[in-house]
Amino acid sequence: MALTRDQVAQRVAQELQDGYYVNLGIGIPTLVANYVPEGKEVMFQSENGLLGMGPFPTEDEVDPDMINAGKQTVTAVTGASIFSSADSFAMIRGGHIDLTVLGAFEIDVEGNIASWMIPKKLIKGMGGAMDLVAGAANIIVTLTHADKHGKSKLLQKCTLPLTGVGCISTVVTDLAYIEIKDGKFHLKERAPGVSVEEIIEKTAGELVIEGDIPEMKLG
Amino acid sequence: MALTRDQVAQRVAQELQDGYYVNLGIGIPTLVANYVPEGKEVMFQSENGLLGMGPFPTEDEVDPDMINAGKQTVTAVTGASIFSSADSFAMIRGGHIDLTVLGAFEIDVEGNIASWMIPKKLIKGMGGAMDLVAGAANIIVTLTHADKHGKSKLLQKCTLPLTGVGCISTVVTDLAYIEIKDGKFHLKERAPGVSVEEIIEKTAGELVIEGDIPEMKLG
Amino acid sequence: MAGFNKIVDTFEEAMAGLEDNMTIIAGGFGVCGVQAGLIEQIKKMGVKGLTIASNNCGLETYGLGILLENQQIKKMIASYVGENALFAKQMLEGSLEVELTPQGTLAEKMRAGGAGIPAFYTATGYGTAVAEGKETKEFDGRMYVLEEALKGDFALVRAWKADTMGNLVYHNTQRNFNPMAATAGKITVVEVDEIVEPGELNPADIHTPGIYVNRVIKTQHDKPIEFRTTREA
Amino acid sequence: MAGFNKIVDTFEEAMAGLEDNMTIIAGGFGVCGVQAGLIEQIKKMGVKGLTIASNNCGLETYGLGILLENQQIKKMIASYVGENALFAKQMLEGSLEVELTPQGTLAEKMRAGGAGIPAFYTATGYGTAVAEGKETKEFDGRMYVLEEALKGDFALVRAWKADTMGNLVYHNTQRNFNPMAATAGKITVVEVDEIVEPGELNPADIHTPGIYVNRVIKTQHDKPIEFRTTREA
Repeated sequence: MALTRDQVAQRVAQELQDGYYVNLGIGIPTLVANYVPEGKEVMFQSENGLLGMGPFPTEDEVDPDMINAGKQTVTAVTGASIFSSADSFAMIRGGHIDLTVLGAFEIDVEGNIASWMIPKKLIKGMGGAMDLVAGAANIIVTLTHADKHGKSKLLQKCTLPLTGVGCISTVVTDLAYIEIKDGKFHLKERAPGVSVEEIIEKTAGELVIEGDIPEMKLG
Repeated sequence: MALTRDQVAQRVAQELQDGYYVNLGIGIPTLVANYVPEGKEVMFQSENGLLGMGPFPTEDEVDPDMINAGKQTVTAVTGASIFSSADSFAMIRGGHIDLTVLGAFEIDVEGNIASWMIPKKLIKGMGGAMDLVAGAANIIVTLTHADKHGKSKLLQKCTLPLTGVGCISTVVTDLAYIEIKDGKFHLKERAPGVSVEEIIEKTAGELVIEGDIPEMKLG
Repeated sequence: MAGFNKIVDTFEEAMAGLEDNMTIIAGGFGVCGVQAGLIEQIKKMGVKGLTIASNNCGLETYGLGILLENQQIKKMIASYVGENALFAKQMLEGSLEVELTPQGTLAEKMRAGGAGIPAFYTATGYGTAVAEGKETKEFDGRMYVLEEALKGDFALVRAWKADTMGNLVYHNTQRNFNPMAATAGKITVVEVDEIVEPGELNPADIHTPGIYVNRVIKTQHDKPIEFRTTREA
Repeated sequence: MAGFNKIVDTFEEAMAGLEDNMTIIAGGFGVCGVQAGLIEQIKKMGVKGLTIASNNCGLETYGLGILLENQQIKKMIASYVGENALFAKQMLEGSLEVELTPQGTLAEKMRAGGAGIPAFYTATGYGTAVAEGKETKEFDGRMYVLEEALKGDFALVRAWKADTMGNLVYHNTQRNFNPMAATAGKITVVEVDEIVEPGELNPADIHTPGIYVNRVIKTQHDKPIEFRTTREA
């Protein structure tokens, strides 16, 4: 069975380590905050200028001046700090974020990522995505392995305009946990009940399979 | 009569305008703070990271963490702000200081300044001088017109290692107020009792004298 | 105005001197930290041909978006402009030029403009459409793109408190692009919730020193919320 | 150490991992904002061949100057080194390499190192000895010099208060180069007057966010004064 969005988030959350500073993109990445492993403390960074993002506010706590990068009202946790967007992206560009999780349209075997623009559709802009993929040493990309017509999003070469080049090394899809190195995808884990054959079939880029591929362990 | 150090400072202080943010170098420039014209407010910037430098502290007020760029204990005036040296030099480099006053060893007709290094003497470093001359739109250099052997410091071409190129347009010496433009010195005022001839004699670089040269008006 | 008093009493005074074809650097992220009053004044003045650098372009009824109606904006430099149908229309028609710039690069370009740094290298955007036509250079085995500074004839800033000398503090994430915008304008105009006396703000906690600020005006606007998300109490 | 607790109890722990030939970025201006205890620990450890970037090199008996006695410093990157006779001696003998860097350029090089900016252009030093061998480029009719970022294996920071998560505030002009140094070290170690609980520092007034800080230790040192200048009460 393909993973649900929440299960993808759950698998990504297993990569969180105690004391990590983490930036989560919108969509599935946001859900990762709900699955921080017991006994581990992490702090979330919001690139508009907040380190230590907390949960949504209660009605009484709502403050129009306290929002996250998705422009939602949020709170700050104890020990949070607030700063300018220049300082925030200095933090990101300088590689100080331990883990960045974000979505994508396409990924390829060179670690290239396309996530911001679909030609002929309306162009809205890249926001902070190009900065995040260029700055982070440790990035996990989440996306569905293939689109609803079965067309793979894990390609030999991205077809859409790129967000960054050679910057992605870990991908978690609804079917698999995959690492990228030496210009190839490497299958490391498969979703429970999903066969290696299905993953091969839905992966357009070169995929290396070494030995037995274990099933993911989820909560 | 050649001006005293205090009289040089007094003449420079006449250039202060209401609402000016000013950076004063060490030596004669520091004395300018004592001659702010009546009814004019100015704020002094200290490049280590203080805007709104006040007078020296009383014994009770002395704080090792409140010093100026000369490493002297100082105070902060009401409305002061304190920031990092990067922010301080962003302010300087970005041209936000209205007036910078600093000393020099030599000045030449191209507006070049040499102020930080005398070969064969011990090299101590340029501190913030190169940043200040590169950043300020409006700089006044103070120096004695000639050394004690009568050798001019206002040259056709600086002989000492430069602090900055083409950045000086106003010079106040113990003998004269001089502007630099079109590759020449232009005599604008002379110290009370000092003859144009003496200034000509002590100026090695090309000096333009147009019409009558008035005496400086001092307090 | 005498000495360091930066307070002005009317929005007319606040934006005096703004002319056709000028460049404006504006703080704000979404509808947070936006200079609603100053922008309404710009609409009232009717100046045209503006180039505006700001992370977003507001909504159709709030912030920079209201300048679209009479086509006052010639060119927009932004990282994300997805909130506004009129914007999309003018962009597609070709009457509005758009220079999409990554958010962090945009913030740094504004800082550079204020800090006398004409250009800097960044890895952001290397190998993408953003790097087209720009110089690149290798440092330590990695490729970087040369990005140039942004400066404006005017800078628009939204802050929480200003003292009369123009020292500013921002409220929470209202800060966003405002401190960099403040440094990058020939004339920097600030719209604030509250004006206090000099000495009321702690010198070490001032976010923008008054040296960057030319005019301060008290706002008359409430703060909107784009996505009001809450949890049970 | 669990979660975000950055506090260490001994100077040995604070400087653990420092090895011969490493690079250190240190805050401080004169004797203000200097990491006296961390530097004494480096002297005790006896590591050699250090490259140190700091605005000054301390006095013979205080700050980085105490590392000269046993020739622990191989290279110094500074803007002003006039306070120290032993420094002059080692420089003239050729046992100490010195790279003089303008003060503002040095501050910006440290900031750039922390901010992922490998290099930037500045007008500072153009046409002087500082620009020799460096790339230059014209922007808008003026010439600029390309300056590269500085990064360290360790960064030494002096602050006033830290919370246990490493959020810092500086006291008055103690701040100087410390915030930039904090961002530029692989391991950033902070010596503070006072340790407080998370939440005691106002989030909007934190000068250095804890993300930059690896270790915090309470100081045992008084603060010296280089030039004690006073006026009559």
